[in-house]
Amino acid sequence: MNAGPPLLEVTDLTVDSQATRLVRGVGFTVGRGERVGIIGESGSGKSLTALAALGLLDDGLRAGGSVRLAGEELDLVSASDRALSAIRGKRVGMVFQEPMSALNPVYRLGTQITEGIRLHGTRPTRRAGHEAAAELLERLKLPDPHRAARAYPHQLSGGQRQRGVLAIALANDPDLLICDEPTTALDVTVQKEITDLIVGDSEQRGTAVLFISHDLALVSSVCHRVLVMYGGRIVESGPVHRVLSAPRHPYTRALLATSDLTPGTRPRAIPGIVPAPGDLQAGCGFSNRCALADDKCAELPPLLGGAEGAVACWHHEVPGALPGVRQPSAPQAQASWERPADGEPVLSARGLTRRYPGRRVRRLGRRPTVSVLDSIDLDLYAGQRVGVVGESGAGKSTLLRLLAGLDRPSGGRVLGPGRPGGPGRGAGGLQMVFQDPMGSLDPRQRVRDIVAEPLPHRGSPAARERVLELLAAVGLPEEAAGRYPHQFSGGQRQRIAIARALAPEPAVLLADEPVSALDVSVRAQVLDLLRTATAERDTALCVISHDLGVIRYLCDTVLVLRDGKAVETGPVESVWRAPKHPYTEQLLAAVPQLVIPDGEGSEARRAP
Amino acid sequence: GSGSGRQSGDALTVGLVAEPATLDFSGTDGAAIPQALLGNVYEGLVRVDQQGRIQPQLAEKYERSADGLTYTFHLRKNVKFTNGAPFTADDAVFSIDQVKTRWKLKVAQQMAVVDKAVKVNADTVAVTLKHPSNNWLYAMTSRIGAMYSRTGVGDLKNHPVGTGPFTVGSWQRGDKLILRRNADYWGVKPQLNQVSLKYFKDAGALNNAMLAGDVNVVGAVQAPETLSRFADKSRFQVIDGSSTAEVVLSMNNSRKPFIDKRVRQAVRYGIDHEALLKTARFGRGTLIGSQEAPTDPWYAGDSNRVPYDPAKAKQLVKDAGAEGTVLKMRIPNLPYAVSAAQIVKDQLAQVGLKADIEPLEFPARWLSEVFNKADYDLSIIAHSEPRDQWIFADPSYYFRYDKPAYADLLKQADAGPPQEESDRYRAALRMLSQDAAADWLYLMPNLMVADAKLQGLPVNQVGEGLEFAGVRWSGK
Amino acid sequence: MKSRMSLTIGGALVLLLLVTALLSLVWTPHDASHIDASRQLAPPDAGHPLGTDQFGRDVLSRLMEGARITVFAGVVAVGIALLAGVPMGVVSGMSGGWLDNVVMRVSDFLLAFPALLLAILLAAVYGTGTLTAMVAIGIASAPGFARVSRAATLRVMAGEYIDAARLAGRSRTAIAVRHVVPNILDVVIVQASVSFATAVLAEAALSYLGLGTVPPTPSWGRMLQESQDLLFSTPELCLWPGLATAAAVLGLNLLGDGLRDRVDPTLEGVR
Amino acid sequence: MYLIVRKTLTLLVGAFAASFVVFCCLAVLPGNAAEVALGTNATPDAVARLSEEFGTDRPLLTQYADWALGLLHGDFGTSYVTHEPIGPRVADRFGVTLWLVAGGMLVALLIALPAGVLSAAWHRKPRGTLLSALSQAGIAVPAFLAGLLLVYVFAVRAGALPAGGYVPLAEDPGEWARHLVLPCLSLGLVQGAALSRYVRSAVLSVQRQDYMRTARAKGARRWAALCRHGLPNAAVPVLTVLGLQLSALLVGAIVVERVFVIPGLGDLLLRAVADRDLLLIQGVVTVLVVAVLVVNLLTDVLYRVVDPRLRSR
Ligand SMILES: Nc1ncnc2c1ncn2[C@@H]1O[C@H](COP(=O)(O)OP(=O)(O)OP(=O)(O)O)[C@@H](O)[C@H]1O
Ligand SMILES: Nc1ncnc2c1ncn2[C@@H]1O[C@H](COP(=O)(O)OP(=O)(O)OP(=O)(O)O)[C@@H](O)[C@H]1O
Ligand SMILES: [Mg+2]
Ligand SMILES: [Mg+2]
Repeated sequence: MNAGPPLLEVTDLTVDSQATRLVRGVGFTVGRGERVGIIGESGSGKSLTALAALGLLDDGLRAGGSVRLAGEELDLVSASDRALSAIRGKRVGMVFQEPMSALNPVYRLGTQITEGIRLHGTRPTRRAGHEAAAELLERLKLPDPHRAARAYPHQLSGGQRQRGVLAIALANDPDLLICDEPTTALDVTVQKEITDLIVGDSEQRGTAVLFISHDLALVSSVCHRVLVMYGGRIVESGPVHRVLSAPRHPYTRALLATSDLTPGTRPRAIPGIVPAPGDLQAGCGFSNRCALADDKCAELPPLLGGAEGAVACWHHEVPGALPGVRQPSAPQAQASWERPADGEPVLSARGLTRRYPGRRVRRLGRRPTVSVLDSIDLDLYAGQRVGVVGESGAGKSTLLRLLAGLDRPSGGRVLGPGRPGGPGRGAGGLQMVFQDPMGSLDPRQRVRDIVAEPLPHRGSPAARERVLELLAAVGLPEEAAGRYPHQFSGGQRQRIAIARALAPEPAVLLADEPVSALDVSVRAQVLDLLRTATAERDTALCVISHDLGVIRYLCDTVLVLRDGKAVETGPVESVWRAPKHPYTEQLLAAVPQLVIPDGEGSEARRAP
Repeated sequence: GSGSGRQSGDALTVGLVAEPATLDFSGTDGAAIPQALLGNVYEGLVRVDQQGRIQPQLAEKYERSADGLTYTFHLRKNVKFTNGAPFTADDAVFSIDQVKTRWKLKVAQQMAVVDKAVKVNADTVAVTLKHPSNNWLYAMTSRIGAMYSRTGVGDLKNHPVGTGPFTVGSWQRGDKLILRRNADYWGVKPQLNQVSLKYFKDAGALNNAMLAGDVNVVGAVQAPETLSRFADKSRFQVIDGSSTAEVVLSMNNSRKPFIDKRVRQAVRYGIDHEALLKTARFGRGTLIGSQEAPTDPWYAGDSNRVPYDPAKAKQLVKDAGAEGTVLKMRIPNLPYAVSAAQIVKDQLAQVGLKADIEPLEFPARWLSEVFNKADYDLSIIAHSEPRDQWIFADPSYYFRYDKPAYADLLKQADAGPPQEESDRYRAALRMLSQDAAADWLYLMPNLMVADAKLQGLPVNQVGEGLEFAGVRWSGK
Repeated sequence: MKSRMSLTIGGALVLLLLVTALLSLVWTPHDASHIDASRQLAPPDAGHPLGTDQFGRDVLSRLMEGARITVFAGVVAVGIALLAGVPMGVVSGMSGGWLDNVVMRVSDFLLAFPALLLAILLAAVYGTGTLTAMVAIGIASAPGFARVSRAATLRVMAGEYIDAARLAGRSRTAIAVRHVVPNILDVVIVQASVSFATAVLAEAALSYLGLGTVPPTPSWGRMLQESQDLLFSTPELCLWPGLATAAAVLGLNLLGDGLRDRVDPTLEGVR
Repeated sequence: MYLIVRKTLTLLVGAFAASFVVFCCLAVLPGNAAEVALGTNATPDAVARLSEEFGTDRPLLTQYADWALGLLHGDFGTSYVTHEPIGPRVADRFGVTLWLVAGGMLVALLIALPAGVLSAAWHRKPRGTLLSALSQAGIAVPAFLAGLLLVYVFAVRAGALPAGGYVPLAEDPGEWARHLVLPCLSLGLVQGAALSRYVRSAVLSVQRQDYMRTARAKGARRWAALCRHGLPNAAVPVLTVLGLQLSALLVGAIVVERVFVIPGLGDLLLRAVADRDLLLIQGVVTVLVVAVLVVNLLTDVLYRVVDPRLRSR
């Protein structure tokens, strides 16, 4: 932003493990008060770049190149631990991804905040320290900051913890704040509060921010400038609006395309997967996934450019179609948007309630009960796709588990597959796709056994036949049947899980956050698959997602949950356009949108 | 502690391996109690000397009547119990009666021969026997002859009261028993004012304690192979005396195959006793051929031994049709028995007998199953009591050796004139040997290691007590 | 890299132990319990590469046969612990509620019960012997297995693939057999290798106390105990069984460590 | 409070259950106290008379009930064999073993903490590998062998310390300490080696935690972060192992008591079993079980001290 020497200057930064080079020569600057974002798929080297800048790499990794901070004599890459520790926390603060694990569970939040202050010279008394911590927390808009300062991390919610981590990072008013995926683990509403705080603080105090995220929309709403990383290199950089509105690198274009989940269109996924650092081919790392690639790409393209940013691609001037990305197909028929209400629902829940014993108020007293889910009614018709949204802890997963019969309701009942009076769990039954693609597959079983598990005659030739059929249907090669889950990428694993769920031709398919663990590029593939597979068989689908974009893309009906109660329900598009309940409004407002001032047809910065 | 262990003037620390369960040998069996107390705390009317001869002790002198039925003991005057009470004829009568009426142990049966003990006057006691017995007077040197105070038997298990040169100072169970000099002792006062008997569970630990100077005497060397550690003559002396502990390879005479004398003889011929003594005991010990010890007056030297003759043994086994018989060798889990058993097993295998070793928990399980129920074929244990040839005369004893002729011989030796006693015993023991009632592997040596400056330790273990009255530090 | 090294060294040592034990079944240089009074404590020579012991027995042959007892001891102890502990842990972890409570209290109780007392009692009732001693050790190590496999089962049960299996209509037994057991196996293997090592040491300790292997069977523990008195005059007699024990224990621990590290990446590295 | 009450109840039930199981086991033991006391001098008549005197001829349940009722009044009963009150005797011996175990634990911790932490901190360096190799080697040594070697070096060769025995603390504190050094060392060395493996893996896994990175991002130096943030968190798994190891330590103590001729609980137990002194065995076992359970309770309490997450449960 400002003229003058940059605050942080990274030149030719490399990170090596014993086996391979993980970061391959990264150079960029961050000016005073400037907010710079780094985006890229998982494994592209974003975190390592940030960690290397502060000398916080794991013992097994070595950094090369140079990192300079304005006003310091040292090169941070080669500086000693002692010298670096004077800078860390004082001039540079850092916020990490996981708010729970980033705080030490055995110390009170206040103690952890004051520790940051005490480590840099000032030795506040216990009381003064507590005051300082509380003040900081208040600045971060934490209600009842004194109580929060006295609390242990496990007594705080995710958002409160993340504010605590932010408070630690900001304790000494650093010049630079590095945030590595600071909000991925949080709810949309909380996410918005946190990013607002970061932006606000940066604006007020002139703190520079290096903001790492895989969420383009988020970066666009926070940063001035953005760096796109792929395979340990920066492939494109420039002002946010330029990069997002007129991406030059094929990879950037592809990323943008996959992030766009416009309802009624097919998503445009990047073919192939991010190669492991060791498998990266010479020259342009993206060339094997790039439609524009030719012989020239075997040579490493330099990162070149001017005021409007730089790009590392031999073909960045080729305009037009997105390389390597399928053309959007024609919007699907709107046939299933509305359902006749008079048909028989395949699954129906009435007055579904779930209570848990709460915390004892008095010793030896009776445990109170806490209602996690309160009288939910839900009908699911064949071919209908219902999305469930709500903030964390709203009871979404609980609802789904009750529908699936994995948990027993405290009140109300579910009629449908697998229940008395409903069809069994096999054909025409109920199946589920889970959030964690790895966790939902038994690591000790081969894919063929996994997929065959819900089939009635597991060992039979017919079942074997069916498995291959299903694998083909989800786009996996035949030889995948003999492999184990860990030999697949995240997206492929979720395909396996979907194949398993589809195996007995269920009448109802439930999905609990099926794409939240996946990269944007793969997310699109999986969503597409879910959508087509259920559409083909008229399967009823019920999906949970905290990502409203996903719900809007996938579903026709939406159910908004808050504190275990259904606050709003109706067709997706009408709820989207005209939310009736204030909570729904709030939820929608928090969804980050791509902010492209003069971009090609993006409708808004943020929903109003 | 080490302070008390190292030579400190008048104190002595003796390391032993078997700790008594109580201090009352009238109700509890085992060698450990008399070893600690007899001759030290308790004294009898008579005692046995290092050569195995009977000598007067609390009786100044005694007379045997011509018919051998009456013994008159003239008691020493001015003898006091450690509880202050004087030792009188009443105490002697009381002690003898107690054995007859109250003792539960089988050894007490040796007192059964007494018809009555009467006080003649304050210093004279007359004991009348039911029939003449040579053995009785000898038995009076053992624990059954110990003289108790009529007023000192309240807590025998923990507070023994006797007339001896020492008195029980303190007893830390599991650790040590401390004897203190009896200041009022009637005889020559011991030089030592304190003797600590320190009990070790583990022989190796005892040796280490000796080497480290924590004890002055290893009261019983368990593993002779360790003697090489005490080769330094300037620090240690090794005492290698004789004992009365016959290590008997017992055979169950009432069961096949040992009901057949030929098999029993085969065992005796088939065992190379010299090799056994060499490997199991590093050659320390005496080879014997019957239930006898060199300190017995009737000891017959090597004449009862049988030569090692595996061929003959094999033949005998074959003749008896006992080839390949599997024998239950149920031994106590004591180191010497375990060592010997391995050799016996190996040697018997070479003459066609297969022995399976089964170590039994000692004492409880061995006593219960082998000793009391005689459920065994072969066993190995040391019979340590002096002059215990009578055990073969009792058909219910675990040897189950039932030979009235032997019992008769013993009876005659006991009841006959004293001058014929030895000859008769010799004949009896010869019969025992020829009949192969058991096999005698060896006689335990009385093996001790002591500080080189110690003098007066008893060399032979003849009676039941380990006496310290005569022990001195040289140069004092 | 280091884990590969542990795995290689540990595997090699354990293999050596197994091969020696098997070989001793068909061949040893000499009869391991043959006593030869003329060769007492002979120094090593061509016929007896490690010399002879105080009974004139060949030390190498005894060492080889001892490997057999070591393997036997470990297998019995670990086998019992495994068969008792793992089902306890799995049932407990899968069922939760009062059953879990009862099973865990029983295991706590076993844990509090001194292993040695168990060994003494069993020895008193059934007679001393490797088998009884190892049964005692096995029973005593069962709670460890129960705890470890319960914890692992809880982790597995929290996994979504268990829910998937339930939705697939699998019975509880099928889930236990097909999903839970294979997935806790790694933890159990590590525990087993460590317990195996513990059992080898326990055999030695119990033999030292006279509660272990029955002579003349040459277990390493017994050899140590028998040569203890000669530790300072003929130290090599103690050295060989001592080294063998140490090598076996080391091998098993390394193998366990290696396996653990080996198993780790497939669980964690591939998320 | 509630926790302590509940745990104590479990503890009491556990102790009585244990003693009952032991009593039943003893019922099937061959041999009895009277037989042992009479030894080779037994006659069936004498055994019967002595059994009557001991009270061991009564039905087993009666004996147990008597004992249990006595225990409720804090009375451990009187030994059959020695006629001594059992309570003071067991307490006496327990004190000895307690010192031994506590000393052993101390040695183990003094070895395990630095060795485990350092080998974790240096786990990529040769020194770290060396340290863990040493600890592996340490585990592989049987405790009694370690004891024998220590005795040889320090007592026999150097004569600096006694080879065995025990002097009560009240009698002579200096001697007491001198007599405990070698036993505690041989107990602690082996346990320490084993413990250091657990410390190492706990510290290793703690090192990977995000809060360690947070601490360093605050400006804490590597070692400062490890000590202030790593160790308290590594304490929980280590505590668990410590609790579990206590059992091992008690067994180890019995062997060490044997090597060093220490009149401890193990020695008493062996003796009591050998004598078939039923009530004495009962007393020892009850004390051992209670000791282990109390340690479990203490670890539970310590967990809560160390980890605030567990406090609210
Ligand atoms: N300690 C390490 N040792 C070896 N390889 C590592 C290490 N840490 C990270 N890597 C590898 O380096 C590459 C880049 O990792 P990095 O954490 O920077 O990715 P990222 O862009 O932050 O991805 P994400 O979005 O998943 O956080 C990945 O392939 C990763 O597997
Ligand atoms: N076993 C349980 N015992 C007690 N409370 C529980 C239990 N399981 C869930 N809860 C509580 O129920 C509430 C709803 O949980 P649920 O998992 O359904 O939320 P969610 O909407 O899926 O949240 P997220 O988006 O974080 O997954 C939460 O407050 C949670 O703490
Ligand atoms: Mg990252
Ligand atoms: Mg959820």
